[in-house]
Amino acid sequence: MKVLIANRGEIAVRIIRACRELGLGTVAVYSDADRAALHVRLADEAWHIGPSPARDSYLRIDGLLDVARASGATLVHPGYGFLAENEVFAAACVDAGLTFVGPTADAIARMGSKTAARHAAIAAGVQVVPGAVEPYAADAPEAAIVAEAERLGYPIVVKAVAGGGGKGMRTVEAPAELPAAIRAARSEALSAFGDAAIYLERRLIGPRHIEIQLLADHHGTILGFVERECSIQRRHQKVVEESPSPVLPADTRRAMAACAVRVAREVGYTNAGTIEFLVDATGEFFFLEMNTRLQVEHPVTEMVTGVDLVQWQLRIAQGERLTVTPEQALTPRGHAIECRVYAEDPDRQFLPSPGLVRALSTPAGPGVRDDRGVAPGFEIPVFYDSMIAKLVAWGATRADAIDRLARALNEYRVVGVQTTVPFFQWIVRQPEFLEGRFDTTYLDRVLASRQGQPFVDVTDADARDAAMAVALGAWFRAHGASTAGTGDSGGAWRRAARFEGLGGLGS
Amino acid sequence: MKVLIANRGEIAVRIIRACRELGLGTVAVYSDADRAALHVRLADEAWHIGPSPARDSYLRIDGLLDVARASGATLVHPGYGFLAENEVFAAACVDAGLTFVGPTADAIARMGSKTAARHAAIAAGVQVVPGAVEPYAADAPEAAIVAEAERLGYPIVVKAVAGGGGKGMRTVEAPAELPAAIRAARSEALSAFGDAAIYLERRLIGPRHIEIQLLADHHGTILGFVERECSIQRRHQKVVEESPSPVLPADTRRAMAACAVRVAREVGYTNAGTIEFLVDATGEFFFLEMNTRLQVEHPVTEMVTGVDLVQWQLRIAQGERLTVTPEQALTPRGHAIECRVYAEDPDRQFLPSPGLVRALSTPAGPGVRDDRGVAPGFEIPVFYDSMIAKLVAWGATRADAIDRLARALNEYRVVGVQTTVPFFQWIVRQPEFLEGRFDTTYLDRVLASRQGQPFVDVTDADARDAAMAVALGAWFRAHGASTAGTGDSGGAWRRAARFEGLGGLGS
Amino acid sequence: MTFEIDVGGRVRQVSVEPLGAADGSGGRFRVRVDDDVVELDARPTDLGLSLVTAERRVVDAALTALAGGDWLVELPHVVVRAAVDGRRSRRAEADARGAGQQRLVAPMPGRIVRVLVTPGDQVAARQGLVVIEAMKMENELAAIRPGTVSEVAVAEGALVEAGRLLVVVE
Amino acid sequence: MTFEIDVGGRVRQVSVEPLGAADGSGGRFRVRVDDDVVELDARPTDLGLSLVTAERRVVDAALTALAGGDWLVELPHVVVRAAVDGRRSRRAEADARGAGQQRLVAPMPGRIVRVLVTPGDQVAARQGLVVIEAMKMENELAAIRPGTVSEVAVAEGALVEAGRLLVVVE
Repeated sequence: MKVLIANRGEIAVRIIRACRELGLGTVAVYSDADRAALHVRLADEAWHIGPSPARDSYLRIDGLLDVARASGATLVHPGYGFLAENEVFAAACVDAGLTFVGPTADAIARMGSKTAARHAAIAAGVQVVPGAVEPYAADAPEAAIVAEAERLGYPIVVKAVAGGGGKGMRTVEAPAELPAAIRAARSEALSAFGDAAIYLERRLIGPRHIEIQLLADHHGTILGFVERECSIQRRHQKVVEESPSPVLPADTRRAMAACAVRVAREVGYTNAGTIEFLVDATGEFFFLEMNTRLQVEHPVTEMVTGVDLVQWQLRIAQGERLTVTPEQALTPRGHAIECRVYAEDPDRQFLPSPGLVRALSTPAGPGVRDDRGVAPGFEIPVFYDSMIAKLVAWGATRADAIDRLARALNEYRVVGVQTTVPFFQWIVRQPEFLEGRFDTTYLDRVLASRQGQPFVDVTDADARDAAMAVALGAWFRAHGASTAGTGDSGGAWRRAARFEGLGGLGS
Repeated sequence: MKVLIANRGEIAVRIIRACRELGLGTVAVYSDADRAALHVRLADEAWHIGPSPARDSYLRIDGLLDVARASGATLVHPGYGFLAENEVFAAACVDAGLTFVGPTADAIARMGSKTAARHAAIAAGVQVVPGAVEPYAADAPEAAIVAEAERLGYPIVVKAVAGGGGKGMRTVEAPAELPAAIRAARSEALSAFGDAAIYLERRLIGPRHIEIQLLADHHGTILGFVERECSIQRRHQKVVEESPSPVLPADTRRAMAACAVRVAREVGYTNAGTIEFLVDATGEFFFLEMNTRLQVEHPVTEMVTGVDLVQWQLRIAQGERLTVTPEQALTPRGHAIECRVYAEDPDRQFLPSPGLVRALSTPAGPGVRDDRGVAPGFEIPVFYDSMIAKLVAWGATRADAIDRLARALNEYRVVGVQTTVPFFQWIVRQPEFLEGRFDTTYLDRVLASRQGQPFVDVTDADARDAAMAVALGAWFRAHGASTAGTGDSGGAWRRAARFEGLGGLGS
Repeated sequence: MTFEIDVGGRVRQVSVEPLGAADGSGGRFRVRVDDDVVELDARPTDLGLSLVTAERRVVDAALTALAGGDWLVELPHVVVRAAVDGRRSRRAEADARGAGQQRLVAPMPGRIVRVLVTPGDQVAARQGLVVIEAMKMENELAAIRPGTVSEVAVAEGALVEAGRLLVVVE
Repeated sequence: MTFEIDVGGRVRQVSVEPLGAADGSGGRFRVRVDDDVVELDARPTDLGLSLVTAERRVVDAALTALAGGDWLVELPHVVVRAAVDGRRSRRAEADARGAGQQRLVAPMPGRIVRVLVTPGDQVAARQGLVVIEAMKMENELAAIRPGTVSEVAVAEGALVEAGRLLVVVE
């Protein structure tokens, strides 16, 4: 039996590994830019599906179905992003006689509309974040939205109905900012999801983003897992996630998991999904939305429960019964923290840093999980998300996990492109992070207050070390030694160099 | 506070990581051959201690103490091998005012003598493997040994009193082989341990090697852990270890752990240690010996219990109280299996394969622990043990762990030297291994019966793929592309090439 | 060999002299940093260089040689940008000089999502000029210093190559 | 370019012809293996080559070019030794010919722990000739085919370099 993996990067690698472990064949797909990508190299088969832009390759439903047919794949795993929450794709797979590794197209459609999802939560008796019940179409007059916002009260959040991953989302502090925010959210939503519809939600005070992973089989079993805390966000994008939450009491965990299971049951949910909640400063929790797919941050749950979520996705899709017990799912052993490693320069406002990975050394050893989608020699394309890897650390306690994460981050080396590793080295030293005192506004606030101050504090001794290393590196280069970063390797490298040389403001 | 790490390779790296996580400074040492070794690169400080042969560097107590003094290290971690079970070193550290991360010199001396250790076990009321109670000195007449062997009955095992790691050990099936075995064991023991004394033990029928990890603090707490099964051995050397054992009943585990704790208490043991037992075909267990140090295979215990043994070694040495509960220590979550990756060619009778690691890609992703001591560009020296890495896989069940291990092994690539990875790929497919039906004689028997047949079954399709890859590799080399294995990089590479070209039998 | 190495605006004179048998595969070196002379052991690695100083301190540096003489040095806890031989990094230079024309170029290929200024606008330091979409993110490119927009060279929706001039601030 | 590639004693004629824009950074190739012609996509990687065949099968090969024309090819599940252009691997040759002189050389630097034969001894296939200690292991070096020991070139205790002649079996 073969699985078509309709994705790229680290999540395609993750799925390939789960397939291998289950004895399933793996069919990868790739665009022009990804011919030498790690997910291609690790798969049994790899099919070219078009030019580099995602809309011409990873988002082409017809092309993917052609590959499934030609390769003889009978299951399709969409990963996250791309077509993972596209009900048309899920339905097209089923119509083509394929098994879609995910919920039904109906469930995707229903929960994909943020407003319909709110209705489902309300029907399941779960409290939702206060806000507008109905969405505003692309051409709904601004005045009506402004009036509704006035009624709900500021601060308010403008959100894309089809949204996800922080796209098409704007927080508005005062009425004057609302019209610009509406325009920005609509434009971003249209370009990201092809749907400009938006809605409004009240911004809670001190909100934490805490979510419940679900697994649901086709035999009526729905399981809620120990929560994930995902409040460390930059521009509504999660950057650090952990499980369990540093603050959630055990009874709240059980109540939240029970609510999540009720919502899933309400919509006849199957396979893996996640219910996101906001928890306010008083500890009350509110349904926020459902992600009808595997989450980026699923490894932290796997590490504290020992349950392989991706294997279970594949097993459930093949009709197996869930045998994980609620106790296993809800009882974390230790603590796990994930950092999303982006090819971005944290010292230049997180500007993307695509280019050639000239050399790479990822951390290893006890309690470290290295989920990466790149290998040395790969040129990180400009066409896709800049997340190149996830680093997850496990420890017996949260403090142990942080110490281990800090250790692992110091071992991380990516030669050729900038990554967010220095930012994570900074955040693991912040008192708010160490003490678990943060909400979803924390990171943006502290970043704004830093006024672009670099994350890496270069002492005089560091500068001196760097100067010596550079001089010696130049000496070795002049003497014919090829260290990873000092040689020259043709086109790809020159392209990367051009970016670096021209980056940002010239003068 | 700084820790002197009196070792090299993967275990030095392992200890450095534990120190980092605990906020302790790390002082590495290196011989000529190890200047660019990974443990040197990862440490805070690195001190040269002599020429490449271990006796001139890693075994030089005076040099190590000089480094401790000069660097200001206050703790000394010996790792395993080298001076780890040398009571003179432990005592010298204490005399120099240093904290030796391990048991007292007395405990090392007592348990280091295999015969004295047997006495201690008997005193603790623990059954020992039937055999001679007293050792035979280097000059004891063969006739006396032969007579005692006759009394005990064949098959019999000749063992070095100071032994360990299968060195100075010979199994003898019939009286005629005994004199040669005695000579071989004495010679090996003398060269490995500087002590030619030997003793005799009866060979049990269908013996499994099962061992209990211990942690003992300085406040009277001694903790026994869930067992490790280490019966997959080649020439008395463990090659695959797992926890828990696939066969041990839970009540035997508790009984065995209790016996292990009693032995440790009998000798006033502190820090980490391991009691090895042999379990016969009837399920009865017998004390075999004690290892008064960290074991190579400690990661499998860490993975199923979540307890960091190396961190605890350091914490105990600093006087901390053990806070791990017996329940945690004895209740495994899931199953873990370790493969010792050697730089050896399994298809040439496991002949060592030192040389330049030109490129390296180790497995990653869920449930995989990569403990390695080498990086690309490092030249594996001929002077030390050929183990370059350990690969450990965890799964919710033994079957899951094996599937994951097989997946991970297929991801393993070491360009430049041969490794035992193909052997492990073979063993994870053997019915005896899959079903847990093996004892310590299994592997040698099956290897002997294979008559040198290669582990890797090269099909015609594989050969065709290889031929295409080589032709294309040659084409790329001719066209100036430098892939990892096709370029040329000076002296180190040429030295490695010479070995390969001349290996084995010329004609 | 002697180099001028600029880290964060401070220029050091660094000279490198091999000792004994040091060659392309490494060895001992005498390194002079301004007026200090140190001896150290240096070896090329898969990532860059491994140094052990006279005090036995380990400096395991990953090195990336960027265009225009800049180098990126990754140490375990810090990433440092350095420039060799007088070619101080453009950014550092722009930061340091604190005056003159600012020419905003596209740092990567992408799509111009929004142009936030028009010619004649007064802009403050760190004020956004253009939003470019690349790697699925909208990235705001900002002015470094205050000034007046003298030219806007792109329109919203344009696809631009890396290096393309976007905005000029005087 | 055409090569003779020997894997396990079977020699294949393999010719490589780049198609279109294929160059040192990879592309499509027409590869003829004996009488079969296949088209495939090949790219250099950090470990060797990544191939995608016409049937979309992935062959991610780690390659080590050994001395004397031999290559080591690591595929996910198998390691294959191959020889290029008539230089069949010495070992394969010795195995295959099944006759002639066997010259046992030290495969690595080490210490001769035991010499197990004397000149004139008859030895069986796979019988041990010499035990060498290296990497802390004693390794028995054995005859490949039966024969008579004609020369013993080392003594017990000797330190030998790689390539040093140890024993000759006729």
